[in-house]
Amino acid sequence: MMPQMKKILKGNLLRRTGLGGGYHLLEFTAPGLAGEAGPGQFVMVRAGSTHHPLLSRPFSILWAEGDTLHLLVKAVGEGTRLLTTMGEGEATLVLGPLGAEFPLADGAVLVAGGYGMAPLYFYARRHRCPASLHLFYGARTAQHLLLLDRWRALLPEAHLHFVTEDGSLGEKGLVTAPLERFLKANPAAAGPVLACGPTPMMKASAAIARAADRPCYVSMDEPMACGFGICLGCVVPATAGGYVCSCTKGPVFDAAAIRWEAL
Amino acid sequence: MMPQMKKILKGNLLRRTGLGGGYHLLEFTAPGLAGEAGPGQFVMVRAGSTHHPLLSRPFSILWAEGDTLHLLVKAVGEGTRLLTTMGEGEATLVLGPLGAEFPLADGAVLVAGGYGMAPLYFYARRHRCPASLHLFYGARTAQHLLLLDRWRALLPEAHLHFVTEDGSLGEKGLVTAPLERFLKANPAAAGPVLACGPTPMMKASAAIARAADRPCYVSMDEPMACGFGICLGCVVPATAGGYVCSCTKGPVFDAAAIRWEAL
Amino acid sequence: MSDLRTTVGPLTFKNPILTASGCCGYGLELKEFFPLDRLGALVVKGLSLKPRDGNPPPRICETPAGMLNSIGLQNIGIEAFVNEVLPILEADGIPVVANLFGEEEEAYVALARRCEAARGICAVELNLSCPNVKKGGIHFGTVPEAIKALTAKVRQVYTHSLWVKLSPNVSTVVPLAVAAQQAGADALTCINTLKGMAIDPLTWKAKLHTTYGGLSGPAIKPVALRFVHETARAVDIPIVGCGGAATALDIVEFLLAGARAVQVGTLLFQNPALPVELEEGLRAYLDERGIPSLDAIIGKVKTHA
Amino acid sequence: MSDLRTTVGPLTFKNPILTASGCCGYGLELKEFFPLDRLGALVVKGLSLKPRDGNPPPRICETPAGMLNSIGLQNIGIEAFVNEVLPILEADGIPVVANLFGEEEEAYVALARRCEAARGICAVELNLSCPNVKKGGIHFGTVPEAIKALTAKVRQVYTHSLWVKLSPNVSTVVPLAVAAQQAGADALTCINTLKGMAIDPLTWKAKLHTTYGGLSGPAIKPVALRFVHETARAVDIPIVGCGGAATALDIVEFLLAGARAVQVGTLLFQNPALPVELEEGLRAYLDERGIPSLDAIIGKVKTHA
Ligand SMILES: Cc1cc2nc3c(=O)[nH]c(=O)nc-3n(C[C@H](O)[C@H](O)[C@H](O)COP(=O)(O)OP(=O)(O)OC[C@H]3O[C@@H](n4cnc5c(N)ncnc54)[C@H](O)[C@@H]3O)c2cc1C
Ligand SMILES: Cc1cc2nc3c(=O)[nH]c(=O)nc-3n(C[C@H](O)[C@H](O)[C@H](O)COP(=O)(O)OP(=O)(O)OC[C@H]3O[C@@H](n4cnc5c(N)ncnc54)[C@H](O)[C@@H]3O)c2cc1C
Ligand SMILES: Cc1cc2nc3c(=O)[nH]c(=O)nc-3n(C[C@H](O)[C@H](O)[C@H](O)COP(=O)(O)O)c2cc1C
Ligand SMILES: Cc1cc2nc3c(=O)[nH]c(=O)nc-3n(C[C@H](O)[C@H](O)[C@H](O)COP(=O)(O)O)c2cc1C
Ligand code: FES
Ligand code: FES
Repeated sequence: MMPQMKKILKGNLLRRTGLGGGYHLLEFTAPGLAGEAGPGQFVMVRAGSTHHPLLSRPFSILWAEGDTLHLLVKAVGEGTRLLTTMGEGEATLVLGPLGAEFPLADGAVLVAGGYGMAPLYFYARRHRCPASLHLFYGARTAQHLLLLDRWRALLPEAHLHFVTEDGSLGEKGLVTAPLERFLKANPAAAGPVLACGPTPMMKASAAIARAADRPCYVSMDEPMACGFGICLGCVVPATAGGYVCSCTKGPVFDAAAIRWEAL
Repeated sequence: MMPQMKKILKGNLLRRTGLGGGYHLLEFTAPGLAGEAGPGQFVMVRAGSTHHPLLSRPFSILWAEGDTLHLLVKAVGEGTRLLTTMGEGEATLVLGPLGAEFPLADGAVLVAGGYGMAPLYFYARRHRCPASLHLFYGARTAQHLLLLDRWRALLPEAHLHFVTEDGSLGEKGLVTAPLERFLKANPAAAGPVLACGPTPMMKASAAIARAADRPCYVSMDEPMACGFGICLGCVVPATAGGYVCSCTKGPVFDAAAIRWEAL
Repeated sequence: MSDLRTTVGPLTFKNPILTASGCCGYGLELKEFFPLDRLGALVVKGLSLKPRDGNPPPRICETPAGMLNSIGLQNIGIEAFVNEVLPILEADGIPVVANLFGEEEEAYVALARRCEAARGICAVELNLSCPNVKKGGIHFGTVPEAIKALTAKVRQVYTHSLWVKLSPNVSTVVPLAVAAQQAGADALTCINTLKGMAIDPLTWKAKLHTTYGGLSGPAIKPVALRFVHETARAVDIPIVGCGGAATALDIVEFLLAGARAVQVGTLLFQNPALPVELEEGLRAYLDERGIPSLDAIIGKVKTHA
Repeated sequence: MSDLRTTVGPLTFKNPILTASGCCGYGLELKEFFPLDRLGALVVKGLSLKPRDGNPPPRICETPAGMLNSIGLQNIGIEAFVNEVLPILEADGIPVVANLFGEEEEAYVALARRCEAARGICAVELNLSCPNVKKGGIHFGTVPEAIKALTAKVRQVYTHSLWVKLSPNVSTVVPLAVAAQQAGADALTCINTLKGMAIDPLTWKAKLHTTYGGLSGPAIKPVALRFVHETARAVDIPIVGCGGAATALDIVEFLLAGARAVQVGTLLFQNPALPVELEEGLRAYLDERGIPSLDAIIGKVKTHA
């Protein structure tokens, strides 16, 4: 009999839906785990069943309800290739929920890039008043902006700011430009900026938020070997000196706690 | 453009049928390859798609016709586990046909153990007069004696000698006992003994055939890294001295060419 | 039911499954996944006299069936460990092995002295071989005279079990193992990580900030087994195996090669409750075969020659 | 279209993809899978003065992302190679590198002299490091003085390209690399196999007849890259990389680390037409990025420090 004091589960793949652009929606049954999860938290998922790939992969929780865990997975390398070709009904190891959550606050400004949208969607779903939120969501092309219907069902259309690098949907360029304009145009509002996406995007968002005197929280995207604090591999340089683990102290950090210049 | 001078193919899994006892029937589309294959030859099949398992696995050809290659695969380790859980429609690398064939001869006496039955079934199917053949087929229990209907359709019932270790089908014991009785009872017949199965069984069959003055051919079961003669890993000690590769000079050998005492 | 107990010199462990240093923190995170007392012993993250920040990221990357790390021996320092962590571990009743490293002999001696005075440490393990830190001991681990001198000095101040952890980045291990034994080591741990490197072919960047790092995981298991087998035949003191163990059959493989206990490292990252599975798997292996105790396996590999 | 040509000292190869010794026979079997002249060069199975039977089976086993071998340097001998095989290879117009080994310096010298006289060999590669044969050169490969003496003696009788293949089973490679360069080597091949072992936990038998064997395949790639990077910075002669290369991106990784050519070994067993795929993949990589030639990549890894 194996004692289970924290959640390590055989997650069974319930459904796998291709979303285009290399993205997949994976739904796992993960009894017990799903119910405890909060927005910003992640799970470690084992890809394949042999010695290679060896380590589990971190994925933000997109949505969790009852016994079901929803992940948004982009196929980028071997691990995500194996995960996004798993057969429905297959089982794999799922560890979690892990890490720190985004602080729930009215009027928060969400900044999402790529799969960084996942924890922010969970945030909006869990929020007592999603209509108070704004979303700035950027991607390469329209094809890479995902689950827009679901977002439209949560936030007023005017609060949805889509940006694409090729201009195929919404504003053309990077998500930081409309974010900056928005914060400048709303100097009195106090909602925090919550960013998740590529590191340069989060770094820029943090600078913009600071300039606008808004609190800013970011979800760091560091390579992880364990996900629960024992390998010390996932560190980010800390303003307080030294390094902090992004799996246990993060992945969600107060942007002011990170020594961005050392990243 | 990749030139293909010998057969390396993306074999597509057409159908996978569990036979019980850990055995599976795998049918691949392998255009070109299947048509050229002869009984006793084998293919190297890649299991999985990552760095582990690394090497392809050798499997005797059970049957080949048109573009379809049939294998009988027993799940014993990681590679065969991955192969026998492959999804239908999935592709993998198949290399072959490789190695030497069993000599076609009337009145041959087939001795099969476990998955060693595969090349002998191919032999019987390709034979111009299967009714002249005798089969001695041994396994642990009745559950491990496979494709009996197919054998019954090929050989007269009286030529089928089934043996199980637990006596659950046919004679109880090892296949070598009835083989020895049969050869003694038919001293005038000259058909060769063709054996494929565990090494001790083949060694015993070779000794029994020699005592009965019958030619004997065996299909050796050595670990192989390449299957086509470049690693020198698959050798068996040769009566002529030194070692011979069982992938290129075998797997089917004249039993007299093998230095059994050094095995 | 089979007896899983093993002895490593004067110490008796309830089973041969240990954690590897640097792969289990100080046990506090693992405690949330399984009761620590299911372990034979806990070998904690390498400790130095002063706390250390470690190396800048990136510190880890995956490689075929393995991983590279260059954590840079980040740790809370011996004082914080003894004062804050050790009491918690002691309450769990779990044997603790303190992995120690320093930049000169005096540091090792001072660390060992502190461990001698502390309650709840059953052995110290000298890390002479960490390839991550420029002066983190690599010179101690490759020269027999250096191993001998260091081990002897620590031996003078430390009366409990003294383990020396060997590096695989050497030409021949036997003289190093013999040197450690002669200087009074109670056991040898084989092996630490292999020195390796990886490059991102898309960005052209070294995957580790320090360029070189330590290779661990199943990829190195054949090298680890070879070191265990070679040293077990060369010395009389017990060997603790380490390197790529992932399954109960891997534990059996290490025992057959001559290890009296086996540390599990990298695989804990994949599955933090693995030690419990290994213990149960090993018990089933022994029970099925009617093997009464580990001494019937340890060192019993059959070679062909 | 990018230029895939590379030079290794005085030699120019049409592309940097070479075979590794012992993993391609003498090219005759590979010829049935792809036209050999698609290779940069063919490095043939290690040759000795007399034919050798090699070791008894079992000679190979699989390990995590790798394999162990102890073939024991079975080969047809230099005379049969020169007289029977070389003419066939010459007709294919493929550069042939003869990998040589012996049990004493005189054997290497005699082999090199025979290669000097033969037509169609563009380089010899001295295997100083095969861990399989008890006296198969292991002592030459771990001591700088031994490497220096041997290389210098061969240098005296061999005027074409002289490559020295280094063993990874050493504490520090730099003195060994420098010794080979000083004695007149034209290039260094990094690396041969790592010494390892495996045990069948069900039968308790060593998986190799010789107990220890050589570890190869993707598992050792991080170690191979480290040796390439270390030696490329320590010597002025070119480095030929070898160890676990499996994909075109692996070739790029070796080039970035400093290799001017890359030998592919174990992966040929899985896919004998791999060299053609690697050449095409490398060409696509360069073309997509507008990289005109390999010199823009070789040694260009960006380190953090
Ligand atoms: C807290 C956290 C949450 C995440 N959430 C999601 C999510 O919701 N959906 C999702 O698709 N992905 C998410 N990721 C990223 C995901 O973990 C990686 O894409 C995955 O590990 C890649 O594995 P792989 O084997 O496919 O690629 P690999 O073969 O490991 O790598 C492929 C390429 O991606 C790069 N890479 C790998 N991991 C990272 C990383 N963490 N950051 C930047 N580059 C990397 C590699 O250097 C390489 O170039 C998250 C990561 C973290 C740390
Ligand atoms: C010429 C030839 C024809 C074959 N034909 C068939 C066939 O038609 N059907 C079939 O199911 N199998 C066949 N085999 C055996 C098959 O190749 C092995 O079962 C397979 O390679 C095991 O791979 P694995 O990864 O599942 O097991 P591994 O994890 O590699 O090994 C599992 C266990 O099996 C043992 N083992 C592995 N390979 C062999 C071997 N060749 N001989 C004995 N023990 C071995 C290992 O030592 C280990 O104990 C054939 C082998 C050869 C050489
Ligand atoms: C992330 C990481 C950190 C490590 N830190 C230490 C350490 O502090 N001290 C030490 O002696 N070994 C350290 N090691 C080496 C391990 O203890 C072990 O020797 C090695 O990883 C091989 O075992 P494994 O393959 O089971 O991981 C570390 C290994 C890893 C992967
Ligand atoms: C089966 C086998 C036989 C080998 N024989 C030789 C040899 O004769 N001479 C030699 O220098 N290296 C020999 N090697 C080592 C390879 O040339 C190469 O250095 C090593 O395998 C690492 O490369 P890889 O991982 O690409 O295989 C052999 C390797 C294998 C796997
Ligand atoms: S991922 Fe291991 S400590 Fe954070
Ligand atoms: S399997 Fe490689 S030579 Fe036979």
